[in-house]
Amino acid sequence: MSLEVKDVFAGYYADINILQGVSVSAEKGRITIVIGANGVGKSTLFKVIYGFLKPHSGKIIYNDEEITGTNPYTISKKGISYIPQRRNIFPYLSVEENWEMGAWIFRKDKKRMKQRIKANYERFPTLGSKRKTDAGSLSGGEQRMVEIGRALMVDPDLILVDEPTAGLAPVVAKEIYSKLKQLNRVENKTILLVDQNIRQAMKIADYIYILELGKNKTQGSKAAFETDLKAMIKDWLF
Amino acid sequence: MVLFLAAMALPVALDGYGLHILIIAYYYALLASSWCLLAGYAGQFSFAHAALAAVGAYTSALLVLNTDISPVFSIPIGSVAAAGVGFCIGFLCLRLQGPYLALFTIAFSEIFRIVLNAEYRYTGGNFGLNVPPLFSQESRILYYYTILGILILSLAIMHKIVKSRLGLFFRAVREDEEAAATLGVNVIKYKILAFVITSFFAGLAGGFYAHYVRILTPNIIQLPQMGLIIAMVVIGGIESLAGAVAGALILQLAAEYLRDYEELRWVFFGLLLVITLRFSQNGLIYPIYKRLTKKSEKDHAESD
Amino acid sequence: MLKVTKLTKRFGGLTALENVSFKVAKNEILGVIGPNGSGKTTLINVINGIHKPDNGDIFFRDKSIGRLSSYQIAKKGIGRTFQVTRIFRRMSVMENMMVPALSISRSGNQEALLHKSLGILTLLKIVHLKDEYGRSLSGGQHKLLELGRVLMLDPDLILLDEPFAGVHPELKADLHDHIRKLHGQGKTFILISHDMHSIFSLSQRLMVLSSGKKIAHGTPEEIKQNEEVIEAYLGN
Amino acid sequence: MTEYLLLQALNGLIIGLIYALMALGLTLIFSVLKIVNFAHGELYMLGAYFSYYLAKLFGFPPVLAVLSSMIIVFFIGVVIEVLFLRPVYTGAVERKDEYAILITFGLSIFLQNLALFVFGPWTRRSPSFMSGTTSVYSLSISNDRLFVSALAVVFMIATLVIIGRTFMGKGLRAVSQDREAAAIAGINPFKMNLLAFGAGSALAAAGGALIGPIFLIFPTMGAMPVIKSFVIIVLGGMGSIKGCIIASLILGEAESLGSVLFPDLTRGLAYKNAIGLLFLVVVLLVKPTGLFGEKHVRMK
Repeated sequence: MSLEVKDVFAGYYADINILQGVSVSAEKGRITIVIGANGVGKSTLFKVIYGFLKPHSGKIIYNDEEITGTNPYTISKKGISYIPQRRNIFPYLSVEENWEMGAWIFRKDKKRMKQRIKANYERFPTLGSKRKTDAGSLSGGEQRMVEIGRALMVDPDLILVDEPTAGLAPVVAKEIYSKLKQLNRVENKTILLVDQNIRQAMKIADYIYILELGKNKTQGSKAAFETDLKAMIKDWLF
Repeated sequence: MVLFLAAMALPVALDGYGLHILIIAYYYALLASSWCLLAGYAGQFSFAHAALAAVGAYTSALLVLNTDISPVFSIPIGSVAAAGVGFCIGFLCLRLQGPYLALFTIAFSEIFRIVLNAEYRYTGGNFGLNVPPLFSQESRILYYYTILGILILSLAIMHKIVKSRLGLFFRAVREDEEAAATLGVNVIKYKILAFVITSFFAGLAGGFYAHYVRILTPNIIQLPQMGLIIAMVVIGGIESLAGAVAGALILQLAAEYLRDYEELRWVFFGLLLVITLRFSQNGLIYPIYKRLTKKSEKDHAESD
Repeated sequence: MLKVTKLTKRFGGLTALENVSFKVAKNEILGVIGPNGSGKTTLINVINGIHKPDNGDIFFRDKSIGRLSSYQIAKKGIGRTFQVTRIFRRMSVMENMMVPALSISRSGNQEALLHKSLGILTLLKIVHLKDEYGRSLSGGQHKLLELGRVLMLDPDLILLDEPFAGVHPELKADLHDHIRKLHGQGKTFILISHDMHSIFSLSQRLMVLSSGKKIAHGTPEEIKQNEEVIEAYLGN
Repeated sequence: MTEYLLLQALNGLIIGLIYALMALGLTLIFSVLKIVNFAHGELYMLGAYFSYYLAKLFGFPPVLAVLSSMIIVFFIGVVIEVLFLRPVYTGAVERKDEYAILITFGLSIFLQNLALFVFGPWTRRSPSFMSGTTSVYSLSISNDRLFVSALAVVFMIATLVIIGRTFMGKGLRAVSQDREAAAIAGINPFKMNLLAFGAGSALAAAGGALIGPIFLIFPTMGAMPVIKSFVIIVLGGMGSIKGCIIASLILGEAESLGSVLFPDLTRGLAYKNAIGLLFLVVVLLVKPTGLFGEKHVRMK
């Protein structure tokens, strides 16, 4: 067991719980996806895990250690990276500088930093020619790659990914999903993915959680859902 | 009521100097309370208030000097001029918020001060402008009652505004412009109106001041002047007219009382301002007053 | 009552609404659904004047309101609530209520308005909080106060943006009741919600947005059968 | 006439450099904390006094006095940040923009009066860095002015290198561009606040310490330069470092030459200070992002 979210209640007001008792776990080596209609609290879930929002109750446990309410800048040291939904590159830093920032917590170790940056260029060869370009002037898909690369700098065990392809063209989206899959299958990263692009996310998933209005609705391995996606959508939509 | 009677009776007990101190204190009280209406109620943190007082002061003074008009008429004209300038600032600053508004109003004040300095042929520049007095006889008591009257009347009007629809809209705009607009409040109109009204009172204070001290220099616009007004309002309580008035009176009188300590008193006031801001955003005087009145209400209830 | 024609709204390179047209009849509840980022909130923002449309127009009672400011639209009788409530925090509940009351009736009898707002607060069960500051209220109370504030405008059309998000089941049931009651009094609603049970049970007609486009409209039953809607929720 | 113009242009350059130093500090603070520091002029004043006393009383060599004074003011800045500005980021105050304006303005009043009380109202002059004058063709400039300009350039370049090239500097820029993303990357934004406010304060102090031997030192000496810095950061675009340097040089020249070219000399001198302010007003009204600004930032 890598990450465990246990019965979390959370929201921005004391009496308004966007999450109303959500439990999710991301098992080591798997791609776990969380889906549900918009507003069911998928992004809120990540904000809680990464310490941007303190839950009203419930626990977050990572590798047997409770990390509920830990600061975001401390959590990255524990081997968890986070790629939020909204654009979150440093637009006026170059691609390479963006990645250097991802190495902040081991900034003294230049050798390791160089290595990790090199690994990123291998993962994202298209960025090789743009190392000095301001990240803000890249295309949407390239910006996502910069973000994924930055999240990989610390060599995390677990990556939280929030709607990685929102607003991207379908072709680009496909590429991003294949990168995520590669990270999992080749580099053995554990991934917890929250997505609205159900069809694509399903393709790379190992285990699926479905939320409804801030609560768990169903969960199961991929095989359990694959047969009839449409029936599943209908089921939780209507 | 008690305060009012005391204010009416005070001249009997005071000498000329004491009266002078009070007159100046009332002048500041008018500036502070009108800035409180602008910043505390309407949420427009303008640094041009002292400059608007100067608009009133110089307009009135120059009118009297260059035409044969009596100060009785020129002071209101000066106030209207200040209101007009306030309108322009309000209109220009509609889109500016927070630090941008502060910077704009500081720049406006400085430019105005520089113009007053540079056009010394008309304004007397740094040497000062000799202004004819408001009254022909040398009587502090007359000035005292005049400014007291102006202050009380202005406060009554401002109090009325605060309690009215206008004051309610000022506060709604301060809290959330967009939400106020969706509830039918014409945000642009009330933002500008806040500048116009409060500038009028600033101009009124300035006009009286000019014809009382009888010498005007551009220094009345300097930032420390604005700092003093802000300190009075913040220490008094930024969301209360009474607090602002109390802040002005107390600070001004304390400054007099602590005269022997010279600069140290200003250090103390500066520190007080910073500490108030940091720890009690409702000011120092207002919460104390609230507590006292609450207590007396309770006593009242118990005795019933 | 409300007619929207070929509405388009862009933010920089992003097209939030594209050629959206629809009508809302008097005393109807129109539900709007769609995946995240489909332009639902933008639609409300444009109707109520927070954003100006780049193209197309909006007609309220056959008069164009597309170029009017928010406050003018409010005075014409369109009220709205916000997804994240926007209460005047340093004003009392009663003062919050009086802002719209006084904005529509300049000379209105203050006494009558106070009476009216007390009535609404009583209906919403928050009258005991009338002298509390907005900031000291809970999230659920904010939702109720916001609804109460809108009612003080006496609007014919009410736009509700995610009124049920995160609220207690009891409060949700209360909100349902309030909406039904107001509907019974002749009010028209546009309701955005991701709470499918609520929106299907309250709305008479539904409109589905996806990526800023209107992809379907019809009765709840029709929408449930619409393959395109399900496709939209599946992603590409 | 040309000689006079040239001399004025040179003076403009020197003044522009001092403005640039100060405004650089202000812009650094704004870009990271999103706060306009209205007490910046007082930090400049403190820098001048500390440097003066270190040189006069303790016999520090002038350059060392300048550096030490920067370090002292750095820590004063750190203390101010922790005590008064931290609440803006922890959610302890409700109206952040207004609080930040009033608290820094309040600090400026406090520090100014404290200086008046401690140092007295008299004017002073720091010991000179280098005596004599240098003549180039028919222009003669005091060595002090040359030295000060050189040192200002050195400080400026050092700042640019630190912000542009070092890891710490990139971290500062990262926080200024996206606070949340920086936190996700493991950067503690609170530490960066401290660093930015401290360094910004030290730059103001450098300006004050350098001006000491050329102009006079007195408690309200910061009042004018701070307004110039406001002009510069607005002109250059709030938070833009490149814009800040260009704008300071433009301002320095515009003032020096503008006053000369004004037909009526006495009024020309008087209006010198208004030129920049007019720039500020116009820029705020027409293009609030400034001439070189990257984006319009307002703290939420």
